Amino acid sequence: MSKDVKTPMLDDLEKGAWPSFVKEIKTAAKKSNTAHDLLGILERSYRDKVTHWKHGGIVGVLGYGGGVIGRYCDLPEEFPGVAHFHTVRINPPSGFYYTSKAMKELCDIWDKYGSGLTNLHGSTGDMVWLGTQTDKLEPIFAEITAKGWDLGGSGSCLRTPSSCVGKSRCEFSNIDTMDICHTLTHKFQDELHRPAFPYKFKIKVSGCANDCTAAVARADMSIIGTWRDNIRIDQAEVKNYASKMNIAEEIVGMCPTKCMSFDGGALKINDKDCNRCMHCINQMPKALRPGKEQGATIMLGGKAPIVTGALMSWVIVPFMKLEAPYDNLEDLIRKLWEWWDEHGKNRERIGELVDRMGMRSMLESTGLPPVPQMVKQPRTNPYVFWAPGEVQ
Amino acid sequence: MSKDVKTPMLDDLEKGAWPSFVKEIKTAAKKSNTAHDLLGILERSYRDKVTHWKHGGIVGVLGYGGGVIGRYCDLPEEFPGVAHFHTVRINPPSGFYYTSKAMKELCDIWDKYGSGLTNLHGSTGDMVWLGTQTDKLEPIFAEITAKGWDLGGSGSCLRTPSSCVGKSRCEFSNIDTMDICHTLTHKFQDELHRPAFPYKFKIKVSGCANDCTAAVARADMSIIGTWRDNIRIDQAEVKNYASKMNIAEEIVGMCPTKCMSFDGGALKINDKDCNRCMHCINQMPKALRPGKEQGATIMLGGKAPIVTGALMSWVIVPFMKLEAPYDNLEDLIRKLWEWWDEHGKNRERIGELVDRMGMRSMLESTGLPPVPQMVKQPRTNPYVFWAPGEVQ
Amino acid sequence: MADKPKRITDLGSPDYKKFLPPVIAKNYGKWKYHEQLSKGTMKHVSETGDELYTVRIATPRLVSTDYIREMCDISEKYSGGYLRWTTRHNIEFFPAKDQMDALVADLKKRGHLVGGIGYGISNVVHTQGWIHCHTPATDASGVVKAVMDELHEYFTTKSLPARVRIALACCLNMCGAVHCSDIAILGIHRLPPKVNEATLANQCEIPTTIASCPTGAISPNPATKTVKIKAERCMYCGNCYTMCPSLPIADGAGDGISIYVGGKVSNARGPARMSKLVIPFLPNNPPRWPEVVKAVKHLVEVYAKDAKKHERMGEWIERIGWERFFKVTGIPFTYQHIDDFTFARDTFRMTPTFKWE
Amino acid sequence: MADKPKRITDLGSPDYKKFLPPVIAKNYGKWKYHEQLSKGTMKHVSETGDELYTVRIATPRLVSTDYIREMCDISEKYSGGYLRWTTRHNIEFFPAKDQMDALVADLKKRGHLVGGIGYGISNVVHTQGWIHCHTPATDASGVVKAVMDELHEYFTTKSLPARVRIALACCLNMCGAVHCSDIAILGIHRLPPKVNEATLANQCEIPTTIASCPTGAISPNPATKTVKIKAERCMYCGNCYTMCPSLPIADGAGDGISIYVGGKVSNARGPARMSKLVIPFLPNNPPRWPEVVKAVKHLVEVYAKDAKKHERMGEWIERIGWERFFKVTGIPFTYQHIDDFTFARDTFRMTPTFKWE
Amino acid sequence: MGTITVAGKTIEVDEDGFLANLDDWNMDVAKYFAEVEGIEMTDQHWEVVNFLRDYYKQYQIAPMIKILVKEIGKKLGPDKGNTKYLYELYPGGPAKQACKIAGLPKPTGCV
Amino acid sequence: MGTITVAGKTIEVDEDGFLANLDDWNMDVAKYFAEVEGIEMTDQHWEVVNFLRDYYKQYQIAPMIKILVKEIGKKLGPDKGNTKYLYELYPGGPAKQACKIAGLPKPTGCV
Ligand code: SRM
Ligand code: SRM
Ligand code: SRM
Ligand code: SRM
Ligand code: SF4
Ligand code: SF4
Ligand code: SF4
Ligand code: SF4
Ligand code: SF4
Ligand code: SF4
Ligand code: SF4
Ligand code: SF4
Repeated sequence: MSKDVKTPMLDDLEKGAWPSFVKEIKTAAKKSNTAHDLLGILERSYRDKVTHWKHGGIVGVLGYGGGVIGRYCDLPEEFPGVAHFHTVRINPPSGFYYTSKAMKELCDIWDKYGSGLTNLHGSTGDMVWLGTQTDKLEPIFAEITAKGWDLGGSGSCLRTPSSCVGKSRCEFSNIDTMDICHTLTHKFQDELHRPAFPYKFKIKVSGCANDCTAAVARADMSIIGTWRDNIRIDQAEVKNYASKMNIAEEIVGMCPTKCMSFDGGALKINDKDCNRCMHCINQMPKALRPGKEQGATIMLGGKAPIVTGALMSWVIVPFMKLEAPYDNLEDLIRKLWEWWDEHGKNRERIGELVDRMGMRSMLESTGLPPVPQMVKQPRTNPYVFWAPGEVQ
Repeated sequence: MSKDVKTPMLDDLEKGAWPSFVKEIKTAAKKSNTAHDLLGILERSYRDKVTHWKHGGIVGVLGYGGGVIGRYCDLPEEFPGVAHFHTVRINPPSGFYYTSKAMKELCDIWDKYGSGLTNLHGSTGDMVWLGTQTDKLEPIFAEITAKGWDLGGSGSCLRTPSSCVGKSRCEFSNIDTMDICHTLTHKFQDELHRPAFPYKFKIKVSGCANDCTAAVARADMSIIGTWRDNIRIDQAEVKNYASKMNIAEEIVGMCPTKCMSFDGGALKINDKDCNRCMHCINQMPKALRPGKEQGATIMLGGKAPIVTGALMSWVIVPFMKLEAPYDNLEDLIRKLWEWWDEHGKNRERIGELVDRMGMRSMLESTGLPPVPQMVKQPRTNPYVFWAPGEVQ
Repeated sequence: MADKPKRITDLGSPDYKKFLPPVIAKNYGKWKYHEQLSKGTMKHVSETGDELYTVRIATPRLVSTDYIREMCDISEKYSGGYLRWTTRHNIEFFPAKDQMDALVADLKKRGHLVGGIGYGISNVVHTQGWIHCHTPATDASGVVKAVMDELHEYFTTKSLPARVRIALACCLNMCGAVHCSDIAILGIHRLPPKVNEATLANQCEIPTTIASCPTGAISPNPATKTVKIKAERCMYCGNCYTMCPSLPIADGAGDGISIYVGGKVSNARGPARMSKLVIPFLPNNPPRWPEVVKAVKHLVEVYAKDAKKHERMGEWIERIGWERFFKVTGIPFTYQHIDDFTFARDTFRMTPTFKWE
Repeated sequence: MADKPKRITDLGSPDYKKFLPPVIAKNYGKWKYHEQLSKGTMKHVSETGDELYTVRIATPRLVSTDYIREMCDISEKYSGGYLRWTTRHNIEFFPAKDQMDALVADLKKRGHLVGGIGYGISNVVHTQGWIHCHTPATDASGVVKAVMDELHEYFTTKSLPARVRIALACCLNMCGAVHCSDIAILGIHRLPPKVNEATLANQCEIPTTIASCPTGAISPNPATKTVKIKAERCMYCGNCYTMCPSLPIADGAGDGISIYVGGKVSNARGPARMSKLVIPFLPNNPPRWPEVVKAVKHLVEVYAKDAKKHERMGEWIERIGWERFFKVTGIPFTYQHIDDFTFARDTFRMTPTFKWE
Repeated sequence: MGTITVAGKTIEVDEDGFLANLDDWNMDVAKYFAEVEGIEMTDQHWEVVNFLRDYYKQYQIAPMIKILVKEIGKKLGPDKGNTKYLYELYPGGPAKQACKIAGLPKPTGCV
Repeated sequence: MGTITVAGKTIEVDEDGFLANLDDWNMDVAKYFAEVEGIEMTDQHWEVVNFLRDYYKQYQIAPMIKILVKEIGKKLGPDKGNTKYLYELYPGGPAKQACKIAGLPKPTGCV
């Protein structure tokens, strides 16, 4: 792209209070021809109202089946800098904590081989390096692994697991989300890098029902912390809150199970009826805390709409104790994969498979018992199957 | 069946406080051989735990395609009295009011030609005469028509419409359910007697959301009375109720829209938020009455599970004024039938057709506008169709 | 036969107005309020000041003409010769105020059950069963009789937190309102139909038979010009038998009863809703179906103890949660409870919130 | 290439423990409570008595290495060289208490937006759009920038009744959490793919392509060894294009944006739920998508005015009812709003109860 | 189950008089059934029977009434394309009488 | 898009080096691709390629990896029926390298 091509539309997006991605591309364009031509081709898309990226692209590093998204533009003559515009997915540390030192090292590598543009983070949670060429992939891989980093997932494999901030900073967390995420990532390196599943599989870990990593919507396996005993109450702090908020209306009145009462004195919770929704704890964190018998609800099946419609994960294990090294969880996941592998069609997410085959097949093959917590309600239709042995 | 065949199991069902159908069969058996053999074959079923009625049977009266259910037993030698055991469906008067005179006349006819056993009423609402022979059908028909009665529906036709007691005795009724039922029955005599639909079609009319005729579950077209203006309140009577019940808890606290308040003095209803559920009126009929701007919500699609699963009717017209001769309603029903006739597959209920083709086709062809009251919530999936003209 | 020219047809229903008691004809559309006087009697008051008294009794639905004549006689004696049936097979008489007590007494003396009004158990909506139908998996009248012999007091004297509507259907066609009842008793088959190779080609339309199967278990068998049924895809609905007499499905040992609860059709407090499976199978045990009677009674009693006033069975369960329902009733939760038909996904619990005990 | 023996593979993610600020490492799992100090700052207190301060700023997600270096520099100055990204693309610093104000001031001086905590609008989860993807129906970053330029005050200063999570996906693949957001901006195609007869047989697997269509609109075209698309069955999801490059679907005029609202993933007060369609189509109007910006702003404002405290957008709508939602927002209700995909029946209103005005 | 004798041949029929073996059908049988049902077969009657047989041969099912009605309308004029006319031809109803005469399986399904 | 020249013939390939016209495939092309990818083709390598081609011919699709793995296990022994072994044969991955050498369409779908 010749240096003086105009980008009037993009320029307009430099204005305004919200941080501007155009400014970022321009910054990178100062050093990188790739970033520079990205500006040009993007402006073209703004004009044409269509993408100028061609379909697919299959590139990668040796020994891995994923981690790089190949991309080519449809105007390589005009914008040679983005003729190749591959994306590299780097597996971030659990919880997205970084040191400036590590970050800067990564920036140096990226400036050396790529556009200098990145997404922090991609929707799955990867660090997404936007824009490099096929011949740079092996060198990038060599340099990042030398610094202790690895690629994330792409393709029909385990995708990069992710978690909320969990016990590192959040008092609500019932499980060590970051450690679970980290441990699983390491247990499943082969499944992450060498696609062999019917389709992608995502794992996300949230420490409580607030689900700050949106696991229920975006992960085939959603691990959500919860507790079994009683909410811990500090009545003195309840009093303090009472002076700041209308506990009867905002807390008691909005408790979905109507299991609380407050007469101005002590706050009472009928924990037997509480469903651990988190609302009261969220609003009065100084006064209320999750119980001490902590663990997780394991849910399965979350995904976007392709093909049979979006799903949110549903309960398959109401409560599981989760303590390092989480072998119980690993075991369950492996069993699930085995079943999915056995029955799944090409591009069939595990949730869709359960939906197609029925929960029973999955439960029998994983050894999980059927429990009412798996369903909103028992079936209404009378179309009930009986296994051969069940009818004499 | 020889007179001395034993029916020990049925005999046991003569005992007990609840009225006994066995006693009834025995009563009839004194006069009718058909009833007598029914006892025998039924006892046999009790022993074998299977029915002894053969599949189907297609009999009827001239000029009609329905109204009689043919039935033959599989043990005609043993039980010749029930070799034929056809059922005759008689269209009852709206609201199931009878005079003893009319009833006795019918009994006489039935004793003459049939088993003397009847169901009052069948689940659709017909008077069901159980057990006669093919050659008795025309005589029965001649005699009942002479007395002003007619057959009800069976087969792929309009089934005998039915209604709740409505304005004849119920102060809650927002429409003249009995008259609507009667008028529609008469408007659609041809559709009732000569099956020409893809499948059966049922109409039920309830005067309010209490739905005492279970229309929403059992009728393809469910007509449910409602009102648009405000609930009429008699505050003096509210006071009287206040001394008998806990209005705050039982009424205000159970109002689904939380639109009521009661401070011990006047009962206040925010009618804008009320959804006409009937609960408060049900509990305090002396104090509360439906408003005066009355009409009906028209709902479509209710049915049992065959084939694609049970449906309850859903809203297609939130509010329709219904005044004799109900031409607006007739017009809508005819349009719906036309659409169903055009697109329906064999044995596809209209609700299943709407479900298969989408609401739009039905709405466009009947001229009904789409309104939010038709749905619990707008779609969540992004699989949205656009008609050719809608996209330029 | 075709030479009977004077046939009358298409009369439709007789005019209901001919059958209305005078007080009703006069006050039609003018009723102002009502009061329940007892479990079997009520009073409606008109804007004109007129009063209408109603006395209700249970019937077995399957009645003889002699029974009807008895009712007619009673109506003539106490109710001006007028009577009506309710939508749930009960009979109502309309005595003048001063005849109320005599009528009630007479009815009771004759052995009839006065009741069914208000919060309790009214008559059971049910179907044909072995009395008349070709597809039942159980009897209808017999099961109802056995159940109500046990529960009749909820009709006549005992109250419940709200209405409990019991319905029975003897097969998956679900004639009646079984799919939206507080307690639904449903006859079920549990073995696939047998293919009668000898008769099928003559008795059945193969395309229609195939189309009748909700789960696509039926395929053509070109060899024999009949059909094949994939047993593991069949959920025994019997719809293929409805279409094709050569696919009998009834089986003495396989057939039995399942129980669904928590449905309703009224929209009071919350919308109408369907019943949900709670007991997947109980055996056919005529003449008194003791397992079914016990189960229904148990459900009513647990509900009666735990529900709040005005709370229908389904509303009660939704409040306490299904996990607790299974706990307090002691009913085991099985694979069968989990939906696996087309719309199953909507029944999966997509939230980690539930009650523990 | 194959002769590089010393490749390191399967390292996985680096150990998170290496990146934790010391106060976090020390108090890991011991946090007791937190307090929100301002829209962009909060304090967590440990059982040990230690305190952790957090300052949050917005990022455009798509950032240059220079931007990251700036953030690193800031972290070195105020946060011990530690920083973190949130699950919604914000950056967090962990200053000592006495450095809080200086850090906030410095950030603001540099033009960064401090905020995003608590009840307001946090960063927008979004996707690639025309920056990198092959299937978008709209851009991602540009729309987000235009919308947030208008709404940024809800990030920095203005409060809302509860969290409002906005997300954008540029096509029906819905990368991100669009299907469960308070406000979801979704790029849509509205014309069927065109079949590139010349290349299809070489580029595409026909069975896979056919299987990819959720509505069964694709069938083989044996004549040309390609496929046919039944236009009236196509709802433009683009999944066939994902599988088959010879079925391009993007169309400058047909493509645009639809808006869904009322989803959430947290289970506080009520279960997670999906977003529902409210505006079926708005045109692509780069660079500022004024129609989209206006619509989103309007939705936020109506909600802000009418909702109760703690009520998420979806909870508010459920309370007032969808009929009133369409009324108060003035958005027309169209055929498109009514579901007609496989599970549509579950969305039909099976009760005659609703609000009139 | 019973039997009838047509042109000297004994043929099995069910309780409603429908053929137990569809192959037994021939014109004689058709005429026999018509007589039993009290129908005097005109060309119009045969149009219906022929259509039913053709349709059944092609699709292995009896047509839905609406299709029969439409077809008869096409063949005999629009004033005859309605159920009423069908019942004039076959007072016992097209399902019962016309299908029997045409030698189709006995109609099943919801009654 | 670009071109390659194999055995004197100019052949069109896409950016990733996959054939633009599948008919252009022959053993020479396969060997050429193998060389470009840095693969020394052994019998085991050919087993994979042949299986891919056969499968594609039969089903018009590339097999899912699990099927490929199973097949290879059957052919080459159970210790080789795993992804790891496939990556030993084809370090660039079966999708990228083996499909290219086998002359199948470029894999699509979720990346
Ligand atoms: C980069 C990223 C969007 C972003 O800007 O953040 C992304 C980008 C693509 N996604 Fe995605 N997805 C990304 C996270 C998601 C998420 C969110 C998540 O993982 O939490 C989802 C929803 C959850 C889910 O998996 O269902 C998601 C659901 C999809 C789908 C629909 C899958 C489905 O079953 O419904 C597709 C389509 C497909 O698989 O063919 C898809 C396909 C794609 C493809 C590969 C396009 C395609 O048709 O093959 C996109 C490549 C774009 C490009 O050229 O860079 N992407 N995709 C995200 C990954 C970055 C990362 O690794 O961190
Ligand atoms: C930092 C972060 C976790 C992380 O691992 O990065 C986080 C952190 C906290 N969340 Fe969150 N949430 C974070 C994403 C989420 C998400 C996911 C998302 O938005 O994609 C959700 C689900 C949103 C949804 O339902 O759609 C989420 C739903 C909540 C809720 C429930 C809100 C509700 O009422 O529905 C709470 C409780 C509350 O509001 O008090 C909460 C509370 C909190 C608390 C107060 C927990 C604590 O004690 O530390 C944290 C700071 C509050 C804040 O940011 O306002 N967090 N939180 C994420 C910050 C994202 C951002 O930059 O804005
Ligand atoms: C007699 C009656 C039951 C009773 O004892 O009350 C009855 C009896 C039969 N019903 Fe029914 N249905 C009866 C009311 C109902 C109702 C209730 C209603 O109409 O309010 C329903 C549920 C509502 C509905 O229509 O969906 C009902 C849903 C069915 C179905 C399932 C239809 C569906 O779409 O799911 C079938 C099966 C079929 O149509 O093939 C069916 C089929 C049958 C058949 C004809 C059996 C069959 O497979 O062909 C039964 C004949 C029994 C017999 O030999 O007497 N019956 N049937 C009811 C009619 C009496 C009357 O006219 O008053
Ligand atoms: C007579 C009858 C109408 C008829 O046309 O025959 C009738 C009559 C009345 N119903 Fe009903 N209902 C009648 C069947 C129904 C049905 C249908 C059914 O059971 O199959 C329902 C729906 C049941 C369901 O939801 O499953 C029904 C749900 C109601 C309700 C709502 C109950 C609730 O809270 O859910 C009320 C209001 C109430 O309880 O005060 C009601 C109220 C009434 C009132 C009080 C109305 C009035 O002011 O007259 C009538 C006497 C009450 C009573 O029987 O307790 N009626 N009522 C029916 C008597 C059936 C019987 O013999 O038991
Ligand atoms: S999901 Fe729960 S534990 Fe995790 S960060 Fe959010 S509030 Fe804390
Ligand atoms: S966590 Fe939720 S359900 Fe439990 S007491 Fe608090 S608000 Fe109520
Ligand atoms: S449906 Fe309403 S109007 Fe009809 S009887 Fe019941 S309560 Fe009265
Ligand atoms: S009718 Fe229902 S919604 Fe309306 S005020 Fe009464 S209880 Fe509330
Ligand atoms: S429920 Fe089934 S068995 Fe019972 S009457 Fe209806 S169709 Fe017959
Ligand atoms: S019984 Fe039902 S499920 Fe089984 S084969 Fe017949 S139609 Fe299909
Ligand atoms: S949402 Fe669609 S267009 Fe946007 S990045 Fe994801 S796959 Fe690409
Ligand atoms: S765009 Fe979607 S709906 Fe249309 S043909 Fe392709 S896969 Fe089918």
